[in-house]
This record gives sequence, structure tokens and C-alpha cells, in this order.
Amino acid sequence: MNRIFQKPDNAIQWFDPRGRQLGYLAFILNRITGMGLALYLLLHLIMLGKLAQGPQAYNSFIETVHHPVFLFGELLVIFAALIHGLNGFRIILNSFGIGVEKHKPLFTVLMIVTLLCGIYFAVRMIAR
Amino acid sequence: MDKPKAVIIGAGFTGCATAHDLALRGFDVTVVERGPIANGASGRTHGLLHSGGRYAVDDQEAAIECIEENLLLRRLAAECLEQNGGLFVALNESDLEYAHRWTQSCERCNIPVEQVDIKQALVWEPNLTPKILAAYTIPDATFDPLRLALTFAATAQANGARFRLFTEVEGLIERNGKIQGVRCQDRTTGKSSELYADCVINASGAWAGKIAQMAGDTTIVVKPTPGVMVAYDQRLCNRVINRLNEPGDGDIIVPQRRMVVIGTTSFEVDEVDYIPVFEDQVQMMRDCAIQLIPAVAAARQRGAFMAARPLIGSSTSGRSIARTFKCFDHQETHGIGGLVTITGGKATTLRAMAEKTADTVCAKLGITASCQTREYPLRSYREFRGNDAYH
Amino acid sequence: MSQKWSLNIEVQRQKGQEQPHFDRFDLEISPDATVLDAVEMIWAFKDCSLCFGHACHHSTCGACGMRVNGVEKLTCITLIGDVTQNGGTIRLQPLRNLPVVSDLVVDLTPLYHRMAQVKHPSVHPIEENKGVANQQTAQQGESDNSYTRLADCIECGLCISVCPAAMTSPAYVGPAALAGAHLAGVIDQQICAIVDTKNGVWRCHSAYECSEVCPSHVQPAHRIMQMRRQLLSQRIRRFFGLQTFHQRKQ
Amino acid sequence: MMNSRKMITGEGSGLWLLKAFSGALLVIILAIHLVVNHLVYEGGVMSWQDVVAYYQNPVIAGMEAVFLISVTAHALLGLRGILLDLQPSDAMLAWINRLCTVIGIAAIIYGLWLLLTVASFG
Repeated sequence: MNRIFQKPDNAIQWFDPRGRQLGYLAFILNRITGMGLALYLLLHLIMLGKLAQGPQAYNSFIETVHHPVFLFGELLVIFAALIHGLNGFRIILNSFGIGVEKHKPLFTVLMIVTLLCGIYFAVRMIAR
Repeated sequence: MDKPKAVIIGAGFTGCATAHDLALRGFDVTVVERGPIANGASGRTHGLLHSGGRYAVDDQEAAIECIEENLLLRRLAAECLEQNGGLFVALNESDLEYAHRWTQSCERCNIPVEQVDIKQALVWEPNLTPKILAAYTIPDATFDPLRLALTFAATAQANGARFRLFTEVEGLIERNGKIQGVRCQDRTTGKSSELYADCVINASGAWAGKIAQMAGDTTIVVKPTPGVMVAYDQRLCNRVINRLNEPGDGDIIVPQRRMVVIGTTSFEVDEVDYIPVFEDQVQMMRDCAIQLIPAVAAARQRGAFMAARPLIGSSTSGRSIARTFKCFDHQETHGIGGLVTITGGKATTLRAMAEKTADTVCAKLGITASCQTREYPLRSYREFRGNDAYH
Repeated sequence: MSQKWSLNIEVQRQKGQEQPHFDRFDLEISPDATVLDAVEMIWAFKDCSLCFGHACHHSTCGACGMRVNGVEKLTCITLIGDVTQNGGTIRLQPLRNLPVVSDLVVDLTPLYHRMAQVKHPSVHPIEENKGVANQQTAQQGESDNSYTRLADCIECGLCISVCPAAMTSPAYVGPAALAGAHLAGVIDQQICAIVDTKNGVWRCHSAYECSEVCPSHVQPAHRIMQMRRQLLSQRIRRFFGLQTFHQRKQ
Repeated sequence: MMNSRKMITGEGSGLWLLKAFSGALLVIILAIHLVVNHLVYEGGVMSWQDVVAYYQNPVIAGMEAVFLISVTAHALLGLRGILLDLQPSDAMLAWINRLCTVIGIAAIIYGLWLLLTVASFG
């Protein structure tokens, strides 16, 4: 009777999409991209510290970052930012009572925009 | 001074209401229920708070009980009720003939019935068939079955009663020709225990015969009389719509939340743990309901269910059995002490049944305490604290 | 008429302090029967120790919510044919985020208490919910405000079971009670102290899953969003020194 | 009964609004950022010299400062929101709040210092 099934250990269940609908998928994406972007922000701030160390330090750093692995990482960040930003935009609209009934088509449209923008950046990046 | 102890078997309408009544009379009450609250016939009702109109012609005793309790519950349990009244409507000549007898009977039973203009009835209930020949208003209402039981349980609990849910009675403890208590198993843990009481009250509805048999009394025959009810996913009326004729299959449409529930058929069974819903009956009820409200034809079926009314036995067929409840002191019927059985009745009369049972128990134990449930305000069903099994 | 299907039903069991595990039952049942019928048949014919919640069997009481193949359902109105196929499996689990009493039963009383706190009306005038039955009479100008009906929310707990915020945080007021507060109409100070907090509407992550599983037209997520709008506009009005919704009510 | 000039509001709505506004701001600034860096400046801002030159523009430097503050606030509020879901005790929450404040202020000071330093190279 006293076995409360709500506990921090359940956090892994946040990310279980089985049997869930589009809105839940949006939540999962939002949470994962949010955490990813926060981590990136931290790294990015540290990285930019190289700027203060003068041209040599920064430019040589940039050289290493040109490696395809980092470029792929950068693409991920762009995708994450697009997903998180546009989905966040949807949640703000909904919270002001706008488009609540249409939250699912809204999400679909925004994710198509995300995909198109993402592909555009990817193509440009590969072209370089 | 020790409180007299009572164990009630069954947490349906009767069990919960009896717990409330006895708790108010100063009893130490424990309710033992093998499932959750109102899981048997109590839960599976169309939720009609009878005005008594349905019984006025054939069973005036039941009709009078109904209207009295109806008026009381409107005041006491408003939280669980849609108090929109009801209509009795006539569709053919035979209905109109019946109407005359019916209005007279209602008058005799003090049921306020008023004939209304057909046009007015159709304004109130635009989905009603325009073919109606006459319409009468009557103080029917709709209740939420679980919440009605819970509101009594919550009040009983607030006054000290304990509810041991998911606890099945395995046997009665008998010594020197007197029932001393019950042996029961907590189904949530599998552990058995014994509960002692000055009086055991058998309020197990359709299963009352089985409990009585545990005490060796085979004289009580409960005829489980199931009926099919069908819920549709649109609220097609705001008042309860009754067919103005002899009680029959599919003669009532009860609005509830955003649904209507069509009731009901009536037949007899021997085994009551599982009764299937018969598809042909569902179809037949739908056809009957369409006669009253044609829009039912376009509504989607939301659920169909079956409940075994615990009617008091005789050899005649189900529907004509008197629906008034009966309270047996097994001392009188079979020389067994410490056991009272309450059975029969209907949801609308739950409080009256409890009063009668508590009277019987008090008389049996030589306790003078009068019934307070007519006036005592009921608590919100939301105050029910759940299972007291581990106290 | 309808042919019976043979199914494999997996039921999560838990007695006392033991760890949850699954029991399997073979069952012959019509696809037109409900999942609750299947559970009741298992109890009646296969294993009488099975505990499950149920009362009204027609979606008005909210006692029979379970997870059916991982999705929250009110089992009394969920048809077998809609959740599996002949020869298939149905996996039954109790709702999450509520205390488990035993097997498939959860204790719904914490939810009832929250609904009382937010003053969710169990019965309300019919007009308060637009678009219900009475439309036609309203058009005829004969609308009768005196009709009441039982509220949409049947307090079944399905929305709590799917809510990601409720999954880890018992203090979260939860979708049902937040929607209940919205239905209560006026957000008075007492309700405000419950809903306009970090454990209230602002905790919601807009996963909308509560609205997806709600069997009873409540759409809790939508109501939470509406309430956010109300609270925000109230806040903005106050910021600009305008009358709040509240003060106008006085 | 409701003499509610001062209504009881939890901390919820204020911080939520902050998160929403900073989020909205980020979407706008990021959009400008992406357009400028990837469409106007062909090839993107890459070398040290480019970056320093880029920050010479006061509008851009100002925008970057706003971006820095919003993104820090938004990220920390977001993380705090996730931690709130994990049901911290009141004492724990107080520590989370302090930690978030300290990290936020530190990050903003560091970022602004960096911005000014880089801009001063020019």
C-alpha cells in the first residue's frame, strides 16, 4: 500500500517512447537536445577562451576542429538547436493559449522546417 | 466501555451504507470486501435514482420506499447526482391505457407526477421521438455508482469504521451455535486472519446465499437476476426517459456525464462470478431505445455490461419478484446467532436498507441507539482514505 | 456470431512486499469483449487471487484504469480486438505514479484528495461545457440553465500514469488536478497557491500525453495550457497595474 | 474575501516566463546569427582575425552579449527544471538554486570579459 512508484530512479522512463504519441516524442527530443545543448554551451565557452590567448593558439585550435568528427558534431548541434528552438517556440505559443488544438500539426511542420534547414546546413558543410 | 463490534461482509451499496449507520450508532465497524468498493451489482447499474414511478403500479411498497429515499439522497449525496428529473413517455395506445393506472398509482405513492404538453417535452428533449403521445415529469435522477458508495464509505470511515478491501471471507467462526466472527484472507498479501465481532452482517448481495450457507443456513435463496445495460457515447437527453408501460426490457434511457445508458433486461443465472454480456440482448435494447430516442441509432456504443441484482428468491421468474429488501436474523430463520443477512433492494434504497439492518442488529444485541442517517450529512467521496487493511 | 480468439494474457502480479513479476494465462475470448472482461474471466476461472480495480463497467467510475500493452486504457471500454489480434498477447500492468495496492490495483485516493484541494466540481451546470447535448435547445432560445451533469473527469488516473513530470516527482500536482482546477472556473487564491507554483502548471512539459490517453474528454494538457494563458495574462495585467480577473470578480 | 492586491503566486510563473522569454530571444538571435555567419559571410567566421574583426561591430558585440546572458539563463533554468523533476528536498533545491546562480554569474562575467578582451584586440 505504501509502495510509491514515483521516484527519481524513474527518470529513465522519461525517454521511453513506446506506446506514446507525437507530443511525448517532442518532449523527449526537447529534453535530450536541451541537455546536449547545455553541455555544448559549456564546451563552447571554454573553447572560446582560446580567443583570448592570441591568434596562434586559436587558429591552431581551429585546425584541429576542422576534423570531420568535429564537423559532424557541429551538425548535431545545429540540428539540436533547431529542434529545441522551434519546439520551444511551439510550447511558448501553446502556453499563451495559441494553437493548443493544433499542437501536433504545428510540431510536424516545425520539424519539417528543422529537417530542411538542417539538410541545407549539412549540404553546405559537405560542400566546403 | 467497549463498543459493540460489527463485521460487515461486502462493500457494495448496502455494506457501505450499513457501515455508516452502525458507525453513527456507536459500533466498532469493520467492512470486509473481497474486491474494491462497489465491484458487484452496485457498481454495474445504469445509475438511475428511482423516483418510484417504475414500480408504482406493481409494487407500491417499493415505489414508496424509492420516492422517500430519492428525496433524502438528493439532499445528502448531491455531489454524486445529476438531479434533472425524468420523463415517462407514451408511444402507443397500450401505453396510454397504462398511463391512467400509472398516474393513479403514483398519486397513491406520493410520487409527484405531472403531465406536460408534448411540445414542451420535445423542447426539453429535442432528441425524443416526435411520435410521443403523452409525457409526464417525475423526479428521477442519475447517480454515479462508485461515488455514491464511496460517499457512504467515507462518512463511515470518518466515524471510525475500517474498510478491509481485497479481503475475502473464507469462513465464519462459529462457537456454540453463534457466529463469532469471520476468517478472511487479505488478497493483496495472501495472509489469512480472523476478525471477531458481536454481530456479522452479510451484505454480499448476489453472494448472500453462499455466505449464509457457510453458517449452515440454506433457507435463504438469493436469485441472482442479471440484466444487460448498454452505454452510448453521446448525451442524447438531460432527463431520464422512461417508457410509460409495464416494466420491460430496454424501457429506460439514463443520461450520465456525456453518455446515455440504456437499461435493462432481466433473466436468471446460478453462477454469478462471471456473467457474459449477450450480444442479442444488446441489440434488442438498442432497438427499444431507438423507439424512444431515434438518435441512439447513430450513437457509438461505449460499453455493455451485466450485473446480477440480488433479488430475493421464490420460484417465480425474475422481474416479478418483489424488489424490496429483506433483512434476516438467522437466529429466527435457522437458530444461528450472531449473523444478520441483508439482501434484495436496490441502489436508491441503500440508506433505508442500512437503517433496517442496523435496527435488526441493535434489537438483536439489545442496544438502544436510533438511526441518524436521515439527517446526518454525508462526507465527500473524495475523503475516502482507501484500504484500512493494515491498521 | 463472433468467433473467439485465443490469447496469451500477461498480468503483472505483486503481493505484499514481493517484486513484481508476470503471470501468463491462456484465454479464449471474443474480440468484441473488453479487456476488463478478460481480466474478470481470469479471476473467475483461472486465478481467484488476482486483484484488479473495477466498479461500473461503463466508463463512469474510473476504477479500472490499467496499462494495456504499455498504453494506459480504461479497460471497461477497451475492446480486445482493438489492442491485439487472434493468437496475440495482451500485457497488463497497473498504472504508474500511483501507489500499487496489489497486482493491477492502484490506490486512487491521493488523486481524489488533490481533486478536492483544487475544488474540482463533481457535478456542474451543463452549460459550462460547451458543445454538449443541449445545443439544439440553445438554438431555439429555450436553453435551460438548470440542468446539471456529472463532470467529465472520472478521476481514473490514466493521465498521471503517462505524465513524465509525475513519473519522478510526487509533489507535482498532476494533469488531472490541474485540469480540475481549470474546470473549477475561478482561480481563487487557494487554488492559485496550488496551481501557480513550481509544482503546478509551470512544471508541465507539454508532452500532451495526458490528453492522448484521457478516456473522458477532459484533455488535461489543453486545460493546463489554457490555465497558463490565464495566469500569464493575470500577471501581465497586474504588472501594468490593470485590474486582474480576480478583482473584477469581486 | 479576496482582497488580493498581492496574490499568492509561486516562483513558478516568474521563472517560467524568464525561461520562455530568454528562449524566444535565443531563437531570434540564433536565426540572425546563422543567417549572418552562414549566408552573408561566405564560409563562416573562422580565423582569429575574422573573429576579432567581427566583434568590432558594436551591434554584433551587443547582440552576442545579450545572447550570452539569455543562453546562460535559459540553460541553467532548463537544467534546474530537470532537477526539479527529480524531486529534490527543499534543502537540496536551495543548494541547486545557489549553484545555478553562482554558475550563471560566473559564466556571464567570464563571457563578457572574453567579449571585451577580444574586441580590444582590434
